[in-house]
Amino acid sequence: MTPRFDVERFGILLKPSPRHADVLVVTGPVTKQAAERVKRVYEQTPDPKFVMAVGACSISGGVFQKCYGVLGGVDKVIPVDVYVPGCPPRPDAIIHGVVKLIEKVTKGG
Amino acid sequence: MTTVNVIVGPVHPALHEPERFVFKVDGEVVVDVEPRIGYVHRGIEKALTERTFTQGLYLIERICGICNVAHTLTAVQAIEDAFGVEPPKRAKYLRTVVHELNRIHSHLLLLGVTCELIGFDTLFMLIWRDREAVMDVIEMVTGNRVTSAYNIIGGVRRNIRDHEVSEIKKVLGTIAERVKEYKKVFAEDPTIRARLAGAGRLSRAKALALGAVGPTARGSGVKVDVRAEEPYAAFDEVPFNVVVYEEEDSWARLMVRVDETLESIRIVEECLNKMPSGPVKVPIPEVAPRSSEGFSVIEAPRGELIHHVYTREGDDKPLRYRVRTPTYANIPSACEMLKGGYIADIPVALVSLDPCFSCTDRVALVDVGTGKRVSIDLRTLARRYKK
Amino acid sequence: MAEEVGEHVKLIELFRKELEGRFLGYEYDPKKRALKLLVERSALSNAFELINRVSDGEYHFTTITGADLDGDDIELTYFLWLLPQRLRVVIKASTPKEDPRVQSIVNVTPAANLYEREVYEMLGVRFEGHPKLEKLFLPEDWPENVHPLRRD
Amino acid sequence: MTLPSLLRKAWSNLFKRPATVQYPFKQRLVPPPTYRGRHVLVRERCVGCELCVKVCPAFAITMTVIEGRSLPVIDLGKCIFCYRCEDACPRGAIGRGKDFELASWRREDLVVR
Repeated sequence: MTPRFDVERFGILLKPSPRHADVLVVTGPVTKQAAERVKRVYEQTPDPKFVMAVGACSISGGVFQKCYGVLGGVDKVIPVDVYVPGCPPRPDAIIHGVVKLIEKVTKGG
Repeated sequence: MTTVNVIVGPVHPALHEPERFVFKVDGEVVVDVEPRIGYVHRGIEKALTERTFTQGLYLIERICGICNVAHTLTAVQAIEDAFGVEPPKRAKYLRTVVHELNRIHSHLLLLGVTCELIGFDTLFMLIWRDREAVMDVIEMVTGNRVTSAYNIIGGVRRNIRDHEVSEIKKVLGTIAERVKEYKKVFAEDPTIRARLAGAGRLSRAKALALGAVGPTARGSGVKVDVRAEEPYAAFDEVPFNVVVYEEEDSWARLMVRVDETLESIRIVEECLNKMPSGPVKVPIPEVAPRSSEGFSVIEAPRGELIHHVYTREGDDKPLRYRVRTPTYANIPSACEMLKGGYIADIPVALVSLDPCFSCTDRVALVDVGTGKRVSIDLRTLARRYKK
Repeated sequence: MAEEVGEHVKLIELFRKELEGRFLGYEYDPKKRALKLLVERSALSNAFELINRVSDGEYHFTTITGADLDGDDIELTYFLWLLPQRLRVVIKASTPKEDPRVQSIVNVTPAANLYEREVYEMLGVRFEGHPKLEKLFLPEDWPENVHPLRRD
Repeated sequence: MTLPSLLRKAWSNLFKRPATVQYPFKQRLVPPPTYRGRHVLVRERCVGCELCVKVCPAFAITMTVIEGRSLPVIDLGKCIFCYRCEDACPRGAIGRGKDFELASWRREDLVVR
């Protein structure tokens, strides 16, 4: 996708709609306004589906914990398969997360 | 005349960020624009008054991932203003270096995104390749690629070492060469000119009246650059040129950024050459030493950024913290420049603003509606995290 | 430097002459080249007309900060940059919390539109004469008359 | 750009090293020494002063009783890797680490203790 760090090498492609996707990547904290929509998008994604939470914000809310608009981590709304900590994670850390996810998929997670 | 409402956003491939615009169109021509922002609003200003000054700094840093250095720099300057402390000179130079490195990477990012948007993928890849080198330098100096956590109240966190100085100079030397090459492409390539010239017009008078900032204003011939007008950090001692283009369109705004990247590279080199010796931080009090207010205005990559803070004596939290980000100031101009244009020009005109709506809503590295669509998420991922 | 110093003095003189009793004081910081002017809330739009006149329309409107401090007032701070004078102007006015109303300056300074909306939303200050004083950031289902940045 | 110069560029690029990093299977990336990665806690040095808990902007550090002593535990899911805790620690019990490969299947694994 970008010149230096490329996950298309693993056969991962961007899709314009959750209906065409297998993996959802959540990168930000879930706001109260967005929670319902996240759930809806998750339901729209066909099975089997996997969720990656990238960054401290999506795992727990990170620095945004205790802000009035923020619900917290995404795992309060939908199940998460792989957590990638960091704020923000290095691109290679995200790739490491992708590899972890592939491991999980091949093992039948 | 019958008009049709076209709603773009909050999740739209051309926006990359969750905002909504309602366009009233007549045929292909946009007649009126109504913005609705706030999809990622989460009350940072309120949260800041509930955290100590140092804790708040890390929240401020995450208002915007791309221009995080600009935000912390403004914050520490505003708080120093309120506290009445003066950072050491070397710290000011180091702040300038990191601030300008941040600007270089931000401008390269936007130039790349624009190229991708107009279908010029080769140039996108080339520019982003060079951007990686800048990110590496930032990581070397500060300890992280994106959120650098470098500026603190009273100075900077880390000193710079000699081998780092020579590394920065080496990297910037190659990048300067390449950017000069890209400048030729941007200036002469017929596809770029055909797509960008004339799109998203914003006249000088309108830019002034609507309070446009940064490259948006300078692309319309308004000569405002906080670095030159109200020198902060080390800008009073480092000479540089304010880039102004008179064409008033998307192309001019892009060219401003290309030229500014070159200027920034020069500023960094100048700073490194002139770097005074001495300490990089001074001790600061934990609690506010006086009831006061302070403000700081700086030129962030996207334009004028202002932080305004009220303190109360003996309190370790700010009484009120106000942030006005550049994109927020540019929204009225954005609406203006879209009026009278074609629907097809909307993405080009919007991207030429380098919109950063997270900033506007005062939130952090947030992606499009938090996982709404994979495509956009991965793109945001690419844009935001792969830096 | 001599004529630069003159600029802020000229502006202060003008304010004093035109606004008379509604001009409450000033403060000048030569290091930041920032001039702070205190005016009555009823004089706000006159103040901006004056600014418009001295700068010939060549000024950049930065922002409005609304702050609910501990007292009974909400303090409004208007930041401006005058291009010809190269001067940072900070205009301050305050309005009582009980009756937070000030004149809108949108007709003089269109750039203030969004900022006035934001201050209205966050602090509940009514800007009289604003063309469209509506919500900007908060969700549509946010209750009326609840303003997140108010202390109470 | 003219066609000849384009062709020359394309030709010379054929022999250059690709920009893409073959992480993680063929190439390992080593972050610079200044990188802020997973913390290294030195239990022997900790005196349990809780300064790190107070300064943490992300509320990621909690004091937990381990082997009869109250020791800091960092939740990496909350941590924003600012290393404020390292600065604050008077005894140097929190150290820098370069490890960035922290991804995990389970939330509970994301702790440094």
